[in-house]
Amino acid sequence: MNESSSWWKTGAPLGVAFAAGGAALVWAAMWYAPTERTMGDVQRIFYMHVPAAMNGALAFLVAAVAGIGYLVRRSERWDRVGRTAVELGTLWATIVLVTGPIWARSAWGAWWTWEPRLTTTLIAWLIFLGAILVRRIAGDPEQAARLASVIAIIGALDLPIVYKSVDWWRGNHPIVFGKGGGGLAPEMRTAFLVGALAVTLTHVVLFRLRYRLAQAEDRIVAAERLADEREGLR
Amino acid sequence: MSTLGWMFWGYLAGIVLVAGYVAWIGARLSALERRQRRIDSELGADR
Amino acid sequence: MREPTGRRIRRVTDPLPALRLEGVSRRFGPVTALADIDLSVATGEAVLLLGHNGAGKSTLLRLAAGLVRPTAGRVTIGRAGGREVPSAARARIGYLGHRTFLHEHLTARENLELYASLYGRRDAAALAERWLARVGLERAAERVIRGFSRGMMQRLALARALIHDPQVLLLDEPASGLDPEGRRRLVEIVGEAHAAGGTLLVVSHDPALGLEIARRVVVLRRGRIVTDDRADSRSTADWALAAGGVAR
Amino acid sequence: MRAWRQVVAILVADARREARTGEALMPMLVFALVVLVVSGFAFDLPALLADQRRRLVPGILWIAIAFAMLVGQARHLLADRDEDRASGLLCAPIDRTLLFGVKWLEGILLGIALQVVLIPLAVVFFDLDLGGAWLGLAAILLACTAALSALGTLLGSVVARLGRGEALLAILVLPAAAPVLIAGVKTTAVLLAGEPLASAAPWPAVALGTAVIYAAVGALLFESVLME
Repeated sequence: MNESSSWWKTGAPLGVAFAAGGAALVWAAMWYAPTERTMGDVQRIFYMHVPAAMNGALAFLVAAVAGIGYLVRRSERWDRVGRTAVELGTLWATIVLVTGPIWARSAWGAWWTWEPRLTTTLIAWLIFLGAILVRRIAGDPEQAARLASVIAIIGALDLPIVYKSVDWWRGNHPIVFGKGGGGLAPEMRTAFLVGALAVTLTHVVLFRLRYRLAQAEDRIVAAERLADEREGLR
Repeated sequence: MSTLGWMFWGYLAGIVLVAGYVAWIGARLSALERRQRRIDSELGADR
Repeated sequence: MREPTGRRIRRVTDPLPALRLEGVSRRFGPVTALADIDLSVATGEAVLLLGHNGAGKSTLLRLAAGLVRPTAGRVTIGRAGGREVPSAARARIGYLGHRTFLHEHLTARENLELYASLYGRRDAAALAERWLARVGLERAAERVIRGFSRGMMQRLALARALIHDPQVLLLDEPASGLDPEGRRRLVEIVGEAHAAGGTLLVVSHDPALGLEIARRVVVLRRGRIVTDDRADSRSTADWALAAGGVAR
Repeated sequence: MRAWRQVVAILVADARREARTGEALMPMLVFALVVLVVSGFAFDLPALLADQRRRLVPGILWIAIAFAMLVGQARHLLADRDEDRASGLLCAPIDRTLLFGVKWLEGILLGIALQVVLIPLAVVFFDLDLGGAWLGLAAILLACTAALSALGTLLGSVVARLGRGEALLAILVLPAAAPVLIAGVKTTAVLLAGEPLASAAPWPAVALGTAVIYAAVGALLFESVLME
């Protein structure tokens, strides 16, 4: 058994992927893309912010699907996918919630607006933090998986409702891109695609890494149980 | 702060968060692997 | 019994199994509680389930009672079965677990009436009256059970589990906490239910209790059936040893 | 009909327990009352004009209701952990969807009991003039309570399974309850301004819609929470 090398076996391609993706993202965002006229350089946050938001939404969708998958199939694999996706979704949402206000503060002079996308992201973050919390509190792994699945499903289901409610409540304030935002210059679009690719690649790599951790967690529980049995403790 | 300065903080925050998460996974993974090896060796000695 | 005539007789007399587990496994996350259990209990049969702590006895009973879903396999009660115990089949089961399932702020009578109604019985009041007498709690009937002793609680729990006249009795350590008189009534009540055609699956640390009734003994170890034999094939002491012996 | 007899039996047993202990309703009432009183001086209500007061009161009212519901449902659902009575219900031949329905209904009943006391108190404390708005107010209270109770029943069962209380329930319920609370506050504000329920659109529909969706999803997922 050569367990000590396994971390590096994953680590090497991981490092290469991160370096390549990061370099491409930074190059595209910092040099390739032109400076936006009204907001200035801060608009370059866009090339990380929006891909992170898209990947966060993707992770939450995966978490909900994994939750349904687990409740139907009761397989540990679905549970590991759910565990991984909930954490990654929370990570991406955190990045969105940190970079967003920085951008907003510079561009519009306010850290936060109660705009549907922002509010929904914050609520998604809170709900999935709840799922992580439930998992930590639950005693046995089966209960943890089952209850966290329920929270993830409720969360994913709730988000469109939250979005629509906040939209009716506050209205769709700052339209930067998309309809009414004037669209993107061709170079900006290319830079955005590079950013999306780099962030998605990071997502895939992180997913595999976290999934490996989930496997290791499950193995340990089984191994400790077996050790207890050998000792006659069970 | 210049718009460039704000952008810098934004990217730094994003990169630190991802790097921190990777470091956390790495730490957990190697701790678990150490524990696994200890259990394996204990079981081996028991046999 | 392989002879054609014998087979024909079997087909006629051998009743439908009251409880059947086919390839049943149950894992709690990465931990396996039951592994590939095949167990068939004939109608009217009485089976004692032995095994040391964590062998999977209680999980097996909870699974048969419809409280735990199997990870794989089928559970069949009478004719109805599947991955899960169907609602109608649960009506045929009387389950007594580690906990009493009783409401401590209700009286003994209210508790029994509640459970009789939950099982759809129209005659809840009369049933409660009869069972209070059978377990010897008539005089405590109108008391809120919060102040009951452990033995009284267990008697009431027994009445609760059997009040709907179940065909399949799943009893998990039914004598725990019972005083000698309570234990006597337990054996009497369970014996009567058995004599009336009831099927029994009893978990007990104390083989002596189970062997008063059971004709067949199943021993579980680490979630697997390791022994399935006639009760009179071994002495009580040997069964205790078989159940508690630690595998090395 | 068996299902009917089962529902009545559970309702009677839980009502008896609640009548003998007051373990859910008492903390709910006291908690809501405390929120009202504290809000009175936290927002310095007496110093405000009637018009400004009317803008604050809906929020205060819904904070009081939402948190009191959390307290009450956490207590109520946690009680079924004693002696593992939740398993007693699961053993019985009751449809699990029906079981969710009963607990949902009990949550709504607790909410109504709370509001019957709380609303008159708020009228007195905050010098409100309900006028002809009380019917509309009752309707929006019922719809939002139904939605909150559905979330509280499902997630409260999660919390009860974990042996935790109100704090975790608040963390789980309130984010998902955001649309319900917005709908409740918006509609109440419109009603207190003396306008008809219809002019609060789309909020009454949002409240009703969320109630239906959460109840449906709760009924669907309830078994997964309860069954090991």
